[in-house]
Amino acid sequence: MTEIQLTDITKRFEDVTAVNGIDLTIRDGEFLVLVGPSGCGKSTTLRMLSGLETVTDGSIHADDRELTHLEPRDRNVAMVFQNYALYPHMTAKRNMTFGMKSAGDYTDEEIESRVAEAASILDIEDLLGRKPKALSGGERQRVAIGRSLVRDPEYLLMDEPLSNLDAKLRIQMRAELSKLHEELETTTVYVTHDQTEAMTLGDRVAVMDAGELQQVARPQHLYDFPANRFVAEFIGSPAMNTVPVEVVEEGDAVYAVGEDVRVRLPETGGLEPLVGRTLEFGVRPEDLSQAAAAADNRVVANVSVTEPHGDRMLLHGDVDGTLMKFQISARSTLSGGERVEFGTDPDRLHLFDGETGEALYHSSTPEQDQAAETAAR
Amino acid sequence: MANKRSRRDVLYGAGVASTVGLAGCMGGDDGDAGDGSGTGGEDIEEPDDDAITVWHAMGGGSGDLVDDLVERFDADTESEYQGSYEDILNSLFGSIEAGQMPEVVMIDSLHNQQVLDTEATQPVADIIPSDYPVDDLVGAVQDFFVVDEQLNSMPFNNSNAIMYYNKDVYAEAGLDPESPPETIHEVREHSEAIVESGAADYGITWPNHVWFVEHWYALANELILDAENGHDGAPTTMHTETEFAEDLFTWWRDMYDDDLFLNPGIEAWDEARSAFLNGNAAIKLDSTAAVESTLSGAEDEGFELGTAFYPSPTEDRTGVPIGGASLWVSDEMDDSRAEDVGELLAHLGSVENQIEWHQGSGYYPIRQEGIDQLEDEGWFDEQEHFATAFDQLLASETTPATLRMLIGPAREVQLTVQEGSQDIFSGSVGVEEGLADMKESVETELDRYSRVIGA
Amino acid sequence: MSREIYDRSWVAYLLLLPTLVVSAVFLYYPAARAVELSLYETLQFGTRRLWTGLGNYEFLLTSGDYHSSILITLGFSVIVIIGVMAVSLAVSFLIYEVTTGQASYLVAAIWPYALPPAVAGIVFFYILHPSLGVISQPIEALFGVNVDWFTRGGQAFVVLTVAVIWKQIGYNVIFMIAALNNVPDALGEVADLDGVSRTQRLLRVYTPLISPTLLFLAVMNTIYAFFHTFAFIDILTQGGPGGATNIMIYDLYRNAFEFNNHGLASAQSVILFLVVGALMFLQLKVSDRYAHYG
Amino acid sequence: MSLSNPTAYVDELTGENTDTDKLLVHLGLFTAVLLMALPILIALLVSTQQRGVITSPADLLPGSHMVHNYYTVMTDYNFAVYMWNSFVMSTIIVVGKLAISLLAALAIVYYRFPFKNLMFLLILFTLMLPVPVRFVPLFNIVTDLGWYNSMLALTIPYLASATTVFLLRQHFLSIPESIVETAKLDGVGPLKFLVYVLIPMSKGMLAGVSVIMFIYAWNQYLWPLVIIDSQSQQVTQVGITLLQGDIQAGELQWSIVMAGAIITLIPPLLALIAFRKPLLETFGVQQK
Repeated sequence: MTEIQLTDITKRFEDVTAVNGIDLTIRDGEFLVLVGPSGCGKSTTLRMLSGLETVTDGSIHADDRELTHLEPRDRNVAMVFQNYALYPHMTAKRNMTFGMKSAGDYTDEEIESRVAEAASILDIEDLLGRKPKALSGGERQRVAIGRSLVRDPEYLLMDEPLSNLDAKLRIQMRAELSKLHEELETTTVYVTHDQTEAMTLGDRVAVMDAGELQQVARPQHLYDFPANRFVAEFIGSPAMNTVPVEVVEEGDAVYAVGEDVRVRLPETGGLEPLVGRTLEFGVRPEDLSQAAAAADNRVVANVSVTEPHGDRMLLHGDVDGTLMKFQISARSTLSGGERVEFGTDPDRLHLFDGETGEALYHSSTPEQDQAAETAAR
Repeated sequence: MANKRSRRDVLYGAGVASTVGLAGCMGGDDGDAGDGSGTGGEDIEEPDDDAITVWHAMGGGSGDLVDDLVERFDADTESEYQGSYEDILNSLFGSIEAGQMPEVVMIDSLHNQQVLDTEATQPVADIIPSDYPVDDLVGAVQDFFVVDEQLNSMPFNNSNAIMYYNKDVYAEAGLDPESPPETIHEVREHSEAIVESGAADYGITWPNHVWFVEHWYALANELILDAENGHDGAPTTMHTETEFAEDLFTWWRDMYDDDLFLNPGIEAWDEARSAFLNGNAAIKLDSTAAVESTLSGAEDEGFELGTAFYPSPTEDRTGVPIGGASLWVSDEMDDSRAEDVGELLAHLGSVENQIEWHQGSGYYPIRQEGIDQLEDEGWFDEQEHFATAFDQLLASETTPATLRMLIGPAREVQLTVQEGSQDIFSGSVGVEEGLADMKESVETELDRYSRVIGA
Repeated sequence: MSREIYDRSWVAYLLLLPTLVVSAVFLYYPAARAVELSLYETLQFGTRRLWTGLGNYEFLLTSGDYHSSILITLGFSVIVIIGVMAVSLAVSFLIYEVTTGQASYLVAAIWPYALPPAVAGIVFFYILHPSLGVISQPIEALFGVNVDWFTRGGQAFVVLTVAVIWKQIGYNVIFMIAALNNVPDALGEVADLDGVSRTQRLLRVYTPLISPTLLFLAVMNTIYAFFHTFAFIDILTQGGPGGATNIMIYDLYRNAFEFNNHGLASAQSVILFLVVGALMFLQLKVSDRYAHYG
Repeated sequence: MSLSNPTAYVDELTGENTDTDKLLVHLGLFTAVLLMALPILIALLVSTQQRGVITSPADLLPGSHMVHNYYTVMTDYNFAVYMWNSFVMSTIIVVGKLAISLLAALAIVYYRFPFKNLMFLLILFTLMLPVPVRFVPLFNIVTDLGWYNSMLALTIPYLASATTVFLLRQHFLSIPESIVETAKLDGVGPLKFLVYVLIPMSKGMLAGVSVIMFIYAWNQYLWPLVIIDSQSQQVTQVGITLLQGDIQAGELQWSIVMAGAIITLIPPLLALIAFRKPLLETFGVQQK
């Protein structure tokens, strides 16, 4: 069981900095998801962990052992690739054992028993004699995972392993991966660009953008207390709305005010310095409702489009020249051109610095355990 | 295993010889006879370092016979067909370069100068047994191969060109089958009669080969090159700007223009032969070495064959060119090996073997004694066509013009003459212009050769 | 590149060693020696030589025969390339279009690729011999010409070109079929739905789509026309008549092996090498366009 | 599979494809392939006759001497020996080329080393040095090595192959990166990677390349002509011209020459037909 420590990891390709000074600890037995848009450096980080990519600066430790410049084979790591990377000419079993035989540290009996064990965990005993061509996408995925398991790696890396599966299978495999990890408790780093996958799978989620780590936290914490506007907009679907407002103190209350916006901000202790500034006011579509509309909790939208989703309806409306999304009742009769007032959930309001994107204010405080997790930056 | 099979091949090859035709190698004197050579019944053996290796350019039945003659001398000899005379020359250069020159190599007389210039050979006079009667070589042969009173290379296969004609076509055309043309002008007259009568499509055919041009020059006692065709130093001038040359090539061009001459192509021996045998052409000019195959071919096709002297461009006949291929020996041999090789050459040049060689191939024997013996036996009376070549040879006078060219750039000269002729008779250039072109490129080559070899 | 999973340089060089050694000993060194040889006038396989500096080049560049040889080579190449590609494209497209018997047609169209040039030459020589050829008479009857390519340069050129094109069709068809198979079916189907005629479909849809292959083939066919046709010429026309088929490679071959003039032949090979160099440059340029996936 | 069989097409045409357009396509194609096959069909017919001197198409009938002609060519004219030599030569060239090109392509694709692009260019550049360009010095080197007249001379100089290295490289580059990285993660050594991963994953490609190389080697003519002077070592391409020479020397037996031509054509033709599918794939790869 292993804890991985990344210290100031940097990767430069000629003139491009792909990963810029990341510090990150992956806890023993943890399932950590690295998420971010394409090109954010998440895959590069994973590949540095595997040893497939060299590290330009910084160091990687597994427990007390330094891995930074070790060859992959000396790291005792396993990796599952997006396209499974199964050898097409080998049977499932041979695929699982080929690497072990290369490593040469195992006796034949050990190999047999490990394969049997992995196959039983993954429920692929019947598929061992088949070649990849004769396997379905999901089955190939299992074999690929099986291959990584038989070597009993110190840590396991997964590079978008579900993205080649169709939507239904992906959801099923997601659940199975969670279950598998609960059983094995292998330290796992999982890369995806899909925030839903990140939220559902990760013990913790690390959000990356432009080669830098934006925030590392439990999924709910990320959702509720995004460290910056990037995280706020990246996590959650549809994305969080942001609209420029003036922070105004009126009487003993502080308001976010725009032409179409007037929302009272609950005092959490950090508002005072923000008064008088123009900031980005953030609120998620699901935290807006017509019912909550009131004089000091009011966002007025000029409806442009409505999008029925079956269980709900998404309304696109113009607020102070910014397009915002609102989640409304599925059977609403609102239509384009109407002017509608919404109110917000006062516990779910955020303010971000317009320039840096940094979160300056959340309308509720994190609970104790969340408080422990400060933004990694 | 190769040995076992090869023995059978030799035997089988002898059998095939009658169907394939014994005259495996036509135009023995000329530069391209070896083109018509092959591998039938060839004795294939793994290379054996101890064996005396003989390379020759005789294909078909003649090749088998050479192999047989060589092997009869000693089992430890290796006789191998090497392709045409040009192939053998290239192979010789290659083997000298590789330090693996065979002991004995058959070289066309046209290439003698180039072999001399390799400086890798020695005069056979130095190694043949002292009792070998060089004096008994046929006079014309002596004239050519004895240089500075010593025999440079061992003459072996010698032939000249004669005229073959189809007596049936002659009769059909209303010509006298027993009066073949004697001059090229008569050739034209006869050809006209034949074509007009419809007895054959064409009057005459022969391969476009320099050897035939050499025959005409020799018969007219005209030198092709100065310095006595190269026998008196390196030549520098080609004699094509003469009235004789212009007349000859004008005749040739007109024969072609008037559809009297069937053009089989450059060095196209087989096409000429098959055109003659098929009855497309009534007359062909060809080597004496083709007697046997032409005769059997005529029998197959069911017509009566006639042979006669080569038609002359002039009323007076001086002689036919003398040359032929000879055997050259390496100078990289120790004394005992050289002695063996000398004895092998004497064996090949013995009366008995030369008679056999003549009867099997159509080349004439190089030994006067052999000719006498054949005459005594009445061979020439029985074999009128074999006699034609002899009579023609014996009727020849040796002059500088009848000795074949002895020049370094032989192949260039050969091709230049052949291609130049074609340009002329195909009408792409006038006769005068074509001959001037020929002269210019031959002289350039002569000059280059002297310059480089002298360096 | 992340495929570079090994990084012991000496092992890499060890793996490359056989190829590099063979290339150096049998390709580069002889080529360099050929350049050296081109500075001499030679006889006897180049064993007798006389320094001439650039004399051989000067001779070639001022030789009318060599100029006409270059022109003939260019004309010959252009005709061969266009001819072989037009025929092959038509045949390939028809094979691509048919549904029944496709496999048999394919085999029937690509087999000349396996044909040894010597065999091709001999067979053509035999069937088209002016006076003795099997199909000479039908051709004379059909087209009213007198088949006589032994003396008529134009005819010799035509016979040679036809033989050379014939042998190369198989090679082109293989490439073209492979390329056509790579074209997504939907593109052809769309054109089909739009009612585009077959000829139009070939010219407007498929030809542009497989143009990288066509470009590549144009280069390969040029190399073929320049280098790999000398067996045909040797057997059929020996460069004649009157130099009508004396393309550069045959002229070189003849100087080397008929005339024993290896110095001059070497100079010719250097010139040819420069020509091929230009062609290879073109090929690399061309392949760059579609080799970037790797 | 053999050359098109006319009756088969008629059946196909009268079957479901009644539409005239399809008929025309088949007609055009059939004419085209027939014209292409014609010279060899004539050669085949002639090879069955006694002498094969044919000047009109009316005489083009199958003869009764097929067995005799082919037997004669194989025995009397040494084609059995030539064919065997050609076969050995081609096999050595194919296997040797594949072996050393696999190693070279392995280095070029999977190794990081200095001057890599230069090395690759050096290999590719050899395409510009065909035999005629370097003939004479090549001859000198080979004879200096003492290989004159030997199988070594026929094969070793051909082993370096820019085409093979290039094709293998292209193919290796098309193998998914992740598979390669899996091997690296597992610590699979280069030779094991080559033998257990690359070669099995390149089977079709190797078959295709082998056919190309086999045909190329089999059709070599000029070099054997010059470097081999012993008939026991000679190859069939030179054999066919020797045969032609021999036939020209004797009475015309074109039927024997055509039998030799057909025999010489058979091995590369069989290779092509048997491996046409991998060949198509191989050529497909080259285009990418």
